[in-house]
Amino acid sequence: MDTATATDLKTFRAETRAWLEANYPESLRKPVKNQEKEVYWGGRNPYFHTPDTKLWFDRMYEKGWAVPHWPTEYGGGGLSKQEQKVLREEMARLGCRPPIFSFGISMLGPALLKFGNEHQKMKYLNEITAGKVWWCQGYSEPGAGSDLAGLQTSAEDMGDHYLVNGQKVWTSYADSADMIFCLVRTDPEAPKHSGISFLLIDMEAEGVSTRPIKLISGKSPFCETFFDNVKVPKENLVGKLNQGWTIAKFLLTHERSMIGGVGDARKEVPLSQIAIKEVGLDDGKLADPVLRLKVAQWMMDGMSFKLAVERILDEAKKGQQMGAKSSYFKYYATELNKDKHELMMELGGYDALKWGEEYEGGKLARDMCRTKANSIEGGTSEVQLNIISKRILGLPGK
Amino acid sequence: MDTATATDLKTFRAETRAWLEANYPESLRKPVKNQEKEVYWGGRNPYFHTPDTKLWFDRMYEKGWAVPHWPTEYGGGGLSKQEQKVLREEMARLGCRPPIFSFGISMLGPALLKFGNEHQKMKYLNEITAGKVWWCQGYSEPGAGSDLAGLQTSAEDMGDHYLVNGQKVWTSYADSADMIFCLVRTDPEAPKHSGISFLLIDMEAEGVSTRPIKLISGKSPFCETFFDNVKVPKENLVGKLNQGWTIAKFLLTHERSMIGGVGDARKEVPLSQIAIKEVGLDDGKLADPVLRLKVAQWMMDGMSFKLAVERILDEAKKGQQMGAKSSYFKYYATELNKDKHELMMELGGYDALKWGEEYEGGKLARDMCRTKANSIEGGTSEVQLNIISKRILGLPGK
Amino acid sequence: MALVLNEEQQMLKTSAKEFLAENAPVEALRKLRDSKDPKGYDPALWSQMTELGFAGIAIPEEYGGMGFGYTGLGQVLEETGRTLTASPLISSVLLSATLINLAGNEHQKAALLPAIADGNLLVSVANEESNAHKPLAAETRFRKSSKGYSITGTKKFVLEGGTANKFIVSAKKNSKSGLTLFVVDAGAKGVKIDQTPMMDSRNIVTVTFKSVKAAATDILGGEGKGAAPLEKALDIARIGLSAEMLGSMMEAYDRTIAYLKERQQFGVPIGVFQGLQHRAADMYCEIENCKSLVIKSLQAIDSDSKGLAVYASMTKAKISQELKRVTNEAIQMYGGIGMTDDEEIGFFMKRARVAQRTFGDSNYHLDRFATLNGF
Amino acid sequence: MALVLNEEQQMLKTSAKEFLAENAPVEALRKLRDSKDPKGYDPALWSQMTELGFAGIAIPEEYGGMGFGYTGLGQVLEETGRTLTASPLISSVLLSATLINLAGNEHQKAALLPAIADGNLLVSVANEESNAHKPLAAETRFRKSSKGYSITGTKKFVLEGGTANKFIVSAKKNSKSGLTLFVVDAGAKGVKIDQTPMMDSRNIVTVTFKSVKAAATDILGGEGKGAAPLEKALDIARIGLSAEMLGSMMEAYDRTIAYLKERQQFGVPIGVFQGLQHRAADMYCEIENCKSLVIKSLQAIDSDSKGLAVYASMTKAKISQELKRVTNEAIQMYGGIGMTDDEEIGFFMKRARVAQRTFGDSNYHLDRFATLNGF
Repeated sequence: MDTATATDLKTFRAETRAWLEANYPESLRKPVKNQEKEVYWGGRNPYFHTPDTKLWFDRMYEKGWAVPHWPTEYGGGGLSKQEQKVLREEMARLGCRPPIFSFGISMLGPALLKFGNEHQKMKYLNEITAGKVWWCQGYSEPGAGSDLAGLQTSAEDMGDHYLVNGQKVWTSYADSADMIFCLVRTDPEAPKHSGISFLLIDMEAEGVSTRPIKLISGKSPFCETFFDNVKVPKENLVGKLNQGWTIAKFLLTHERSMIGGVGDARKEVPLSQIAIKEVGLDDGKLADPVLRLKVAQWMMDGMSFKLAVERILDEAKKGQQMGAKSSYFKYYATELNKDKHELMMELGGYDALKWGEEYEGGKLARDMCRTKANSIEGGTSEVQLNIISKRILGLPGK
Repeated sequence: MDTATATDLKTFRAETRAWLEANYPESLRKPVKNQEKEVYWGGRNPYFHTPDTKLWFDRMYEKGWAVPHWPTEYGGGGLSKQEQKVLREEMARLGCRPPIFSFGISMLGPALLKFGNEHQKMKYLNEITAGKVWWCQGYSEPGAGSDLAGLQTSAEDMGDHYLVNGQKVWTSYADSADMIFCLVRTDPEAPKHSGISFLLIDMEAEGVSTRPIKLISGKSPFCETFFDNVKVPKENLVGKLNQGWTIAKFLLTHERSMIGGVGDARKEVPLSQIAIKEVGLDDGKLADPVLRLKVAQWMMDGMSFKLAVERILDEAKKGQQMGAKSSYFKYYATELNKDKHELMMELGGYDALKWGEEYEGGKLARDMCRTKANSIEGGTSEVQLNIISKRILGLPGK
Repeated sequence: MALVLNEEQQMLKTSAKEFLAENAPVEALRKLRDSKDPKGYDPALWSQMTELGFAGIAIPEEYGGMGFGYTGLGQVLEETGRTLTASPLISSVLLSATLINLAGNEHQKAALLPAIADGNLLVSVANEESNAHKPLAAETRFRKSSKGYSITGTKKFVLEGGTANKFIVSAKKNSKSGLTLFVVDAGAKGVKIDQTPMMDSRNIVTVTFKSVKAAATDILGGEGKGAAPLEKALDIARIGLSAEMLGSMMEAYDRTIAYLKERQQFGVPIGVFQGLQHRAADMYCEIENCKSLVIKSLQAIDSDSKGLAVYASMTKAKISQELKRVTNEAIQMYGGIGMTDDEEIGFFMKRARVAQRTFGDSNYHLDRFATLNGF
Repeated sequence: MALVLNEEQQMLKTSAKEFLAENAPVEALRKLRDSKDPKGYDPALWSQMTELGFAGIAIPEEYGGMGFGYTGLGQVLEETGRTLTASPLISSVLLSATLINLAGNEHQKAALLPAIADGNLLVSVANEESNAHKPLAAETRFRKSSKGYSITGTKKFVLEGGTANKFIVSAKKNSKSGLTLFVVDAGAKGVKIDQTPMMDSRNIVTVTFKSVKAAATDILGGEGKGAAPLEKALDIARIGLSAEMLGSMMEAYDRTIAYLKERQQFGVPIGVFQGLQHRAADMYCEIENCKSLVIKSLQAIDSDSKGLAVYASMTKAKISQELKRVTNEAIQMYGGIGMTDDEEIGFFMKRARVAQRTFGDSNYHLDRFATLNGF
């Protein structure tokens, strides 16, 4: 239980509401069309879609609300959980856009807060909250997919610096990012999980280059990132040497529940409505009897999963451990989402087969293709099933 | 190609037809109600359902047609493949019952023909064709299910005999059989596949006892069979010492295509007819829209499998190897059969839940329960999938 | 409402679990079956259960019950699913008492509910007539005269019908009129009961009513007005039965996982095989989904949700699908041992098949779910 | 008839396989796509294919074809499925020539079929109008006057419509009359073509007919008599397209199995994992089933079987289901690499989605299969 009393919270809510009303720019009070363009991503070469986008970020940053849940010494808002909830609710009430979208906040921050030294926290977290640096993530490598710990990118200790060589893949927005947080091999002799470290690398350093990856759905934010004799200061090591796997596992569990997309389904138009619109009714029943049952089954599966997430979160509030259940969320949510997009294609008929413009989103066929990665990225469905088998069911390994 | 000319075959057909017409007893020219009771099973204490059952067996045996495809020196008919086919067709034409049903013919015979010595062939095959001995099979053990080679029943070399100790399970009709063909461990030190031998044991020998097994479907022909210091003559070893695994594999492949029940579906009433009768039509469509699609899907799956068996047999005639395809037949046929019985339960409504009398067959619920073993006996579905993976697809093992 | 049990419900669940594990393990069902007792349940056990108040959990306090609601009753049912305990809970308490409470007048409720709550009165709904679930399609007819009513027709699949003291019979005046519900004594003249063994060894019968007399005071909810309360009571019963099925599903699953860890093949426990692991893990996910459906739907009854019918159909459909799958996978994973009558796992499959079909199977409810959602 | 190819068919298959592997590998489709050529196929390749006689395989010898029948054509289609070769084979040869042969009079057949067989004339059937497959639901209307016919309406999903020289347009006189098929020049006044890119990079268009003139001699099969030959031609096309899809399925599968042997993870090829093995083995079984459906159905065309419609629906339904599954599993098993455009496996999924839907998807044909079987 947080310590804030109900009265305090009430006051906080009133103040927050008034402040947002006064400070959220009028011009942003409409739906976002292109998330990637219209939201501020931060960075050394900042891009603001409109002057009001900048104004909104600046006001929120000043207030400490760019990252309301981080401590104030790192530029955060220092809000309690209950206050964070109030802020979220009040922002949602007014339809406020996030002031900034940043992997620094969602992915690097938690690692630094837990494993970084004070210098690193002061420097990097403050940069992130101020929107000054765009971070990207360098975990995967071409040879190592699910076998993340099989990574080969090496960081050799050269006395005063590390010399990094190797290649990363699936680095989102590496071509826009200023810095990358990486897993690198620092001890090639050790068992594979033990020789890995967590390193921060400047993308402008000599020897770093990137190449965008085109997906089956079209252009993508993903890149390959190459390190060719890149010198990295030793102070850029996070945590202890060869402790990288612990940090990575911590972040992966964190990421998994995000990719699971838990809760996203709530706002959506029911599939039955789409079905009725696209296929039509015949004597009160969907005109395609097979699709009718597929849609009904999907809705039942989807609703039961939504309720399961709700229940498990309720249980967590009462103190029960979530544990490896994030693997269940990740697995089931991504499989549901793939099925949904296949169904949307079936409902969409001939028109759904049109290939539309690249990079716009919202086109059925491209979206369907893109969803195929849901069950691959952030740990494949097979890996999630393995985790459930071992960590939840306690089935024996080899 | 067999050597018989078309003219020879035509003559053979005419003679066969005439002989069957003259010799197949009138009283047997009606459908079998209870296969187990009405067909002759052979044995030291023979049971014939009616005098004509005996007459029919005696005539066929005399003609060499109790086992038409075995060599004449072993009491068989020595017929060519083409002649066998003619005989089958002519028997089917008249609705002739098999003169005898015997695991000796279907299971032990092929092993003896391939691996037995001349003495064994002369003695045992002639006994089988004459219907004098009822054989049962002793492979499985309680501890070793899919891991057949993990068997523990031991046969110790005592100089002039083997001393057998252990327990077999799933020995069909062991309580009626005269002899059992067994896999036993003759070298406990050898790697597990290498220390197994194929042994023939008299069920009347001292120390052999049986206990019937009740299944979830009710009574069953299965037994547990116990060997407690049973003395077995050394001449009862088939093949070489410790060669038992080779013989077992040979027989298992043989058995697999039989359990697959290939071709059985042809005579059956289409599931759609049963569905219409049980559930009824509503505006030309099955009144239950979900069952309608399940039945349609099952029929499509079933017909496509039936055609696949037909095609693969046609290809085999043209010289293509069947190889491990028997695992595909076994896997798919048994899964189809289980699904079919589940569907029959769904079609059968409340009445299908009645538990009827034991051991009669034909009761929906009991039959459904019994089909659950289809994908376990004769190598589980999982084992078949492993075989397909390794032997057909060439996927690597551990 | 948070999808968790409150303390009262949690206590009820715990006490039911302990009581049933002690007094009614699966072995008890085997004994009952092997004794071929046509009652299909153990009266001594039933009286212990009623002493613990199980029969009155969802019956309002004013009518002698505990007034704990259906979420509470669901916990007891779930535990009876784990032990496969046969009892009149489903027929008399879950369905009949609910129907009486929904449709009965003050006098009827006062007369019947306390007796059900203390376990002495067993009531069973005699409604189904065809071979499939068609809850409102009664062909049973009644005639009305100055002397009262006379009911004629045949009812199938009457749960615990062989031991019921009273039936709630649905009948129509003619093919166009609404459904009327009569409370009739099982011993009344013209009532004939035919029992055949069922695969779950319970007592489910066919009841023939031949010119059975009833008075106006025996009508529940008014002449021609039985359909609405019956449908609602059925929805509640679908959810309650789903709770029982959930218990069976979890128990069959838990036993299977334990078996995977214990059974050795090829020198290792079979649970190491990824082919089995992935199937087990996928079932784990669906069971989590099913748990949520059940608690949400139980709460929907207690909060008198407008979405009750949708919840009922969704829950009964999905639980039926998954229970079928889990019990089938259980036998496959147990292998030959699972096929033997000596092993208890088969009892779960047999009970599952009957429960799947009771109050509508997954086919029925998938179709109904679509219809209720307007497509 | 034995479910195996005769020597002639086997030779045709082998020569198609060799030719396509050499001249039209999947890489050729990538180039075609990246060039954004609206034709959606390579005319130079097409002329090589027609030189080999591919366009005339199923056209009777009297009309300039090879008269090898549909089992032969199916072998070529299967091979084009393996290489994802885009060509007018499906639209002009499989569907249009078949329809002309079934419905045309002597004069029409003599005029059109030889030109299709030598590859110079491309004909496309313009029939679909709504967003789903409704083969007989034309809203396109024609008017008849002393000067001839005038056709107005809009046709969707016209295969290879952007490059067709002629269309076979279906139209009705009024909502109650039968379907009439007209052969119309693509360049005729009032014909307008709209092309949007499709996910398989092929050329599928919408064609608007605005008061397009036609003469009585342009009618195929008589006024109001188009439905029967159209349905039969569609059934044949469903089977022929299924042969193409089978080729794609086998190729995607073979590549996936090869990848499972090659790709290393955790120090072993991923093909050792039983979770993947069992899925791969189960797909193997279904592919064997699909192969049999295709050859049986092709033979059913050539033997003029009465069961043609049932075979067509069963084959198209099941092939569509399994192709979807195999292409999805392929990408999942390839993992991240399968998601990249650099890897060819994604092309199979994209072509699959279009082919699945062409001439009716699995939903349509599962329903039709039940209907054709009387339930």
